[in-house]
Amino acid sequence: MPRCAGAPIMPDERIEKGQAPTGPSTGEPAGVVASAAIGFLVFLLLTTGLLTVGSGGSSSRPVDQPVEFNHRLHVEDVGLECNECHEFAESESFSGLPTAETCAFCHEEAQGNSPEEAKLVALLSGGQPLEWGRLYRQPAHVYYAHSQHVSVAGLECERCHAGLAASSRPPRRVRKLTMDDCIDCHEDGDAESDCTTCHR
Amino acid sequence: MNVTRRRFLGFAAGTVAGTAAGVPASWTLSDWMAAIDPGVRPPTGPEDAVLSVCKLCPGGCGLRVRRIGGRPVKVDGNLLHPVSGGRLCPKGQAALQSLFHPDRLSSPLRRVGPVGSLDSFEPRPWEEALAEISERLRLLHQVGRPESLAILRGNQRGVADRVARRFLDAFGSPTDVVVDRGEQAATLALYLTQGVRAAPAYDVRSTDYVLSFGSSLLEAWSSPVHMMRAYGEFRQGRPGRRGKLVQIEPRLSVTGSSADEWIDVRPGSEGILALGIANVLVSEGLYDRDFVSERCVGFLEPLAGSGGRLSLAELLSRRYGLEEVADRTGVSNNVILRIAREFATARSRLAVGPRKGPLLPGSLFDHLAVQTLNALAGNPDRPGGVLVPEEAPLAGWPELPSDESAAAGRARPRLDSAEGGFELGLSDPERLAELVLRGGFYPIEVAFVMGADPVLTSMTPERFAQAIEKIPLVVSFATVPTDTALYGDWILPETHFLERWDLETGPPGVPFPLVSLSQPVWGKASPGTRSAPDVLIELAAEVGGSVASAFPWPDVPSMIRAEVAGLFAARRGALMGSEFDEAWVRMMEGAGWWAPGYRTAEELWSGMRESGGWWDPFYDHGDWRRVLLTDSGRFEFRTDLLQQLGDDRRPPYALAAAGSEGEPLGARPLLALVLFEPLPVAGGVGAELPFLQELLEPGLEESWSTWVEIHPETAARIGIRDHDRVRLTSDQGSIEAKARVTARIVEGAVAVPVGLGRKGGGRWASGCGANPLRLLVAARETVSGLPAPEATRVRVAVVGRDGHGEGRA
Amino acid sequence: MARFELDLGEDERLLEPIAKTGRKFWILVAILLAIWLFGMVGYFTQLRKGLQVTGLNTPVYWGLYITNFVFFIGISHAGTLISAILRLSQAEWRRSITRAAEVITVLVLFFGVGCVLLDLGRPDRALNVLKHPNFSSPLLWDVTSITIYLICSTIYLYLPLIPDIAILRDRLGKRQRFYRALALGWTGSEKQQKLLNRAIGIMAILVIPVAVSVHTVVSWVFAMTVQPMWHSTIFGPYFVVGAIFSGIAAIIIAMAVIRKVYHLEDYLKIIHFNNLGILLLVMTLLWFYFTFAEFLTTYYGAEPSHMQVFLSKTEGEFAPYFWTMFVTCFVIPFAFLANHRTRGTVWGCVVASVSVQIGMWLERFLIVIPSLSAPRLPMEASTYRASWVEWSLLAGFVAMFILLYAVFTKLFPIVSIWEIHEGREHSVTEVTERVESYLPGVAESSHG
Amino acid sequence: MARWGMVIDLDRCTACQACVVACQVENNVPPTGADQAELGRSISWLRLAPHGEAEHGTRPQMHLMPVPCMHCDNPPCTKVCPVQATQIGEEGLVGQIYARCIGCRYCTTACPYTVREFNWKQPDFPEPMEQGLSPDVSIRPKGVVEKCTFCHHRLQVARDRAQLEDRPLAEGDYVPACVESCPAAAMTFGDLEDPNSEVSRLKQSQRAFQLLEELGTEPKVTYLSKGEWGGQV
Repeated sequence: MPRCAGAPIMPDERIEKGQAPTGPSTGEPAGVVASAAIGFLVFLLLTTGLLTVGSGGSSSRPVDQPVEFNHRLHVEDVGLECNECHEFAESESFSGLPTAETCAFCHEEAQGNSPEEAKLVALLSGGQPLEWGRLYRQPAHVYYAHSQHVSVAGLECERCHAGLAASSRPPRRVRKLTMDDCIDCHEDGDAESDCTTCHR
Repeated sequence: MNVTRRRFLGFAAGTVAGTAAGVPASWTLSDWMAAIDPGVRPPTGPEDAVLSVCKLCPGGCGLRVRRIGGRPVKVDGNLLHPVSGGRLCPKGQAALQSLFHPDRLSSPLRRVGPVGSLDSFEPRPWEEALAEISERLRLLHQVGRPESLAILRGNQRGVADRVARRFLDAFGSPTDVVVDRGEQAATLALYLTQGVRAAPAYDVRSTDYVLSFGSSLLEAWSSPVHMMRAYGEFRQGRPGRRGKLVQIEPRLSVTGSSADEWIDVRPGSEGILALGIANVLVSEGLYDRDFVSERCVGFLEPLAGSGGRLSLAELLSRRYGLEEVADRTGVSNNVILRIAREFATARSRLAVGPRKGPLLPGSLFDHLAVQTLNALAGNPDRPGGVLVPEEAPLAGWPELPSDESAAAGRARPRLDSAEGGFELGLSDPERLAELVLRGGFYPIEVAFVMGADPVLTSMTPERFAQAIEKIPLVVSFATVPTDTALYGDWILPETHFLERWDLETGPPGVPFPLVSLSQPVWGKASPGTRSAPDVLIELAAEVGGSVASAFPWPDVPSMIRAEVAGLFAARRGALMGSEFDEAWVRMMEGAGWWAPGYRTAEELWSGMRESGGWWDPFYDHGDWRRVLLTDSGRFEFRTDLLQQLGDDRRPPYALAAAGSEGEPLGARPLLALVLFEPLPVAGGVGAELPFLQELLEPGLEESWSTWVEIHPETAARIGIRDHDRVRLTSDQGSIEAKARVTARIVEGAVAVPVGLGRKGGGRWASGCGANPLRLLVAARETVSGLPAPEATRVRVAVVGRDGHGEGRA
Repeated sequence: MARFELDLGEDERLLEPIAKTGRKFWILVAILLAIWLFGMVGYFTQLRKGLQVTGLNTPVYWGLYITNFVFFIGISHAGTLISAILRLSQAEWRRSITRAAEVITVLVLFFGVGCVLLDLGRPDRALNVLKHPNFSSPLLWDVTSITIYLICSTIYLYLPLIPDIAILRDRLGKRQRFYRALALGWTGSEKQQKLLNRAIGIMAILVIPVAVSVHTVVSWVFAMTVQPMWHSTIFGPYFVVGAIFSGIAAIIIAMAVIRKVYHLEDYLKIIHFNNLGILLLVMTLLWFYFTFAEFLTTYYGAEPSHMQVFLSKTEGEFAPYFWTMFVTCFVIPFAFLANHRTRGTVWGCVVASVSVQIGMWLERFLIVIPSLSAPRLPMEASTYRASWVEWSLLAGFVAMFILLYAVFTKLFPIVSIWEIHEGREHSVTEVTERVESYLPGVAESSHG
Repeated sequence: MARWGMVIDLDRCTACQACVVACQVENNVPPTGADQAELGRSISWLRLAPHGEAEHGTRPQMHLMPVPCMHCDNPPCTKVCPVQATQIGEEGLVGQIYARCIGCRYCTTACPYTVREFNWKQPDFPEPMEQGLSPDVSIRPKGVVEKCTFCHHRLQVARDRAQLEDRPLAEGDYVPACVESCPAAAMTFGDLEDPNSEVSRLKQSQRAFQLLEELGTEPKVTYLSKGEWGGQV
């Protein structure tokens, strides 16, 4: 909290400058600063619980996926387009995660011999839905339409999901998007940055 | 130097330590502040819409339910539906709150303790419930007393009602009690004057001047949205033509607040004023001479065969002279004359009868008076007048299998209309309760209650509760426990109307026939629930024999398909469509063509799923052979009834006249009781939803409680201040409520809203407010036998001071 | 190590409270801490459940917290402003009271700021004020001016403390490190002395406009809206006058308590009370003038929305508060202070001051709540009744304020030793010279 | 650039309050109970304000008018927000950024229409009510201010749809929930900049007035007063 510590600096400096060099060591003003700062902090803490900075720590726990999906294999080797599995990216606000039916289109029976695929085939044959863990977390108060960015603005998926297509296994951590992530791009791209364009 | 450096380091270390301790502490603190992020994150998904029909009131609005990822998130009016036209009332808007009500039942409940409390009920499996009920039914059927089964139901005009009716017919009981008096008085008045068995449809949309005699035209009307849409057009929808609404009532209602003028009359004197105005019309020669001479009887000579001794003209001039009417109603001569002349000279004018809500149909006298006024204005079956609705041509049910015992049971008199009454077969739930308690011609042993809550809404709530308790087996269907259910034996969890298929005919007050299709909007119906018709069909199968074979369909959807096929066979009407479609169909049918837009029953079915239903927008005005079915073939002025009812009437307006008649107003005067139904809780439905509780009375900003409106002068006399807690006491009972001192109610009366004061209804309704129906004395109007709530008088006393302060709970 | 040589003489007793601490003090500390803890329980309840635990509602969005905020900020004018004015006007009688006054300012400001933080729905986001400042918001002006005021007041308290801290460093024999750090190597050399006096002089000038600005800005929080009986041009000076009013009353109370507890009758004499009493009397009349002007213009304007608030204060639901305020802010202090026999006693001044504190708190309350209770568009407002949480926090804040004040007197001399000393040594000659310089004839004769 | 505005015809309005509930459902407003309502803590972005009930003795007149946020062109609320959590956008919508709001309630006190609401407590959607929540509108946490947004999430979607279909936004593409629900069609919504829009046309009416226009807030909600019988529309 720099502004709190800042307060006592001025008198110290002023007096110090006017002081004989024989005065106490330079450590003392710092000590004063520190003590005042601590005093102020402790005070604020006690008075208002101001230390409750930021909302929630939500330390990103590793995300478990039902299947360790290999993006590179599907995109580079098989040559699938993103929207073949994320089928709503062009038309809806959400891109859509592939459902069991989508996967079953190719993987009703095993195509190769990867253990992950075997897991998938087992899941599919069990008739269970695929419950993917979310990797990108957009705050609930943000309106974001994939359709707008993909179809109208014509952005490539890599622009935001950099490196995902080339990864052989899903990232383990949630990527939390901040407002800066949006604003930077919006300003570069001359897109609207009215609050109500995105906040809802 | 060493010392100071150490000190510096010490401080630095302290700061670091402080931070190190502080940061985790702050996380803990913020966790402890309890999830700042509400943690609710509604999932997104593809969007679509499903069409259904609202059943929170009998209004029959077509719904369009917006879904995201298969979850319903918003209910709006179906744009193509002729009743709602894309619009909706607050109740309909709150439909999702009832679908997702936290107190929805999910398992049958059997009562094991004293009545009147949900705590006395225990969850039991469906099998046990059905086994016990079907066992009782089989027994009744075997011993040949099928009439001992009664069904009490609401009036939603849907599958549930038709199945209930069919079940009774097949089983052999005549006692099909519709717990909905909303249209009874108006229906009776239309029947007695025009001979048609229907509730009148007021064509407000096409008129210029509406004289509303205490009606809730813009609130809990027969079909509120349909009427409000018409009203919008009436007011500002026709360039150069703005309609005027004059509201005549003792309490300035929400309808009155929208009106151009409020004429305050003494409680119960609306009909007298109507006849007073009629008298002005006649004496000044302002009535529709053509219509009266060509289409009416009883105007200049007494109606033949009715036993009446006076003609209408005589009756009016003798009994309803200006001075006398002014004296009895409290409305000045000038106002009566002015209103009468405005009414008479308007290009098109309409008088609306005092239907105050689903529970308060008004009296026959008042409705007859208004009908009389309308006839003098030449309104029957004229554009902008009083129209006569037509039944939808719904068919497709096979003949009942023959069963002698059932036929014998059916032939017995209905228990609720066993004493007197007209042949219209109007239900009389209060009489049913009375006969159950007193012991009528035959006992009721099993009763089903579906879509109705008579313990809350009947005019004798306490008697009804006792009657329900007395019947050996009462089975209630409910989504959230109703008051009636709490006095019964089994509560069966019902699917919500948004979760099931239904096919319902048009609501009262809408002149054209229509059939709306309801589709389930929610893939996963609430677990453990079943729809009432499904359960009845299942029970029929259990009872077996002719009862079982009366239901040849495997399930409700296939039953509906058969009915739609019958509709196709009627060879008329069209799918619901845009205004352009409507105009097209009208034009074609007017020219004698049928242009339905479908060629097969299958096309009709899929078209109905997409548009919301079928209707026939063509209305043939002046089809006298359809709308004048009296013996004379004309509109009959029933002076005999007006005279008799007028003589028998002992309404409390006499007392309200500030001491001029009856006993003088003392410190604890007897006051007239004026009941009204706020739209959000009208018909006893709505208090269970918090959004509707919020809206009870926007003018006084009352919500979540029952209040009593009292005039400042009257309040001062008794010593009541605004926001005091008061007790209302009648000969029948007493309730407590908050006093609101306002000049919106005339002197010498108190106005109390109906719809609160429930035992059931879940967390938000239970225990909230009071039910003023408990105050009503068991008075009935002569001739019609309708309950006469206006006969009740109350005394008011302060029981707590300062609703704002200490007294606030 | 350099020492600050000063012959204390009888002023030695001013160190007594610091040297010795009795059981009574610890009992007081315990009681005050208990009250503070009660307040903290209230606050944590509020953090957990949200502001529903207060009596606030729609449309009475602001209540006790904002009332207390304005009240505390008002009291803060006790010290710095008054002491600065007295210093600049070279009022010699100031010497024994400036410290006691300045401490009030610094401490109470924290609680003023604290009240705003209490009022926030999201205290965790308080720093958004720095991250996304909106400079058109009077609340931001408030943050700015209060921060500056706090800094200036702290410096202004600290500067004259330095020589006294040096005395403690050299004589007390305990808390050596603490005092050494704070004394900044003060030796009392002429150069240091001169520098210090110049710094104090600068700060005294600086602090006055800042103090005036603080309360003006606080008033603008209300006056910048268009709400009835807030949107008023005289709110700035009206609030400043009110602030000085309650500030002086606060000093008188503090002085009386110190005098009684530490037996400093020789230092805080009747003349001090009398002088401050006269000041308070002037402020009483000024307060009456402003209040009268404010209500009279409203009454004559007779704008319906304003009259609604006006009437709720004068004859409606807030009338009991309003007339109590009038009596406690005007009638009682005027009666006690206009009469020299009561003004010339400690108790007389204290009664007037306590009365003013009550009245000024009510005044703040009556500014905040009635305007909100009567919105322009009619709305059935439920009456605002402060909850236990809000009261507990007021109690906690007052307790903590007293505690910190008491602790201050246990760490530092509450009467400025060196200033008394200085006064004794230089003032008499200086004042004689000064007075002579005003008077015709005297200068020539003395110089002649 | 559009400037969104609303016209409310009091001649059509029946005070049924469908708009109130439509708004609450559309915008995920949490339900309150009797106790919180009694304390004045229920949230409603749109309410019916009574006005004109005469003092006793005279014949009372009661009028009820729906009062949403006026989305003033000169909003008193945005000026006083210390953290820029409420701002007026380019198209004239006064937005509230819940994620930034510190809950000081200065805007609520500054608004002369009293249409801003504060979350006195954590929103509570008892199971299974959250099933019916819309993902289009965020759930506001306790301690922040919220208000009518003219359902601007509908604008977000409508604009995206129009752009996706490569056409300009047409009249009726973007309509708030209250306007959509109104049974008597008393509410109209559209672009005030477009001279051909319905709202622009209605605003020209002789009956048009604005609420507290003397305060200079320049509201974008216009009312049409009650008409006279026998005449002029």
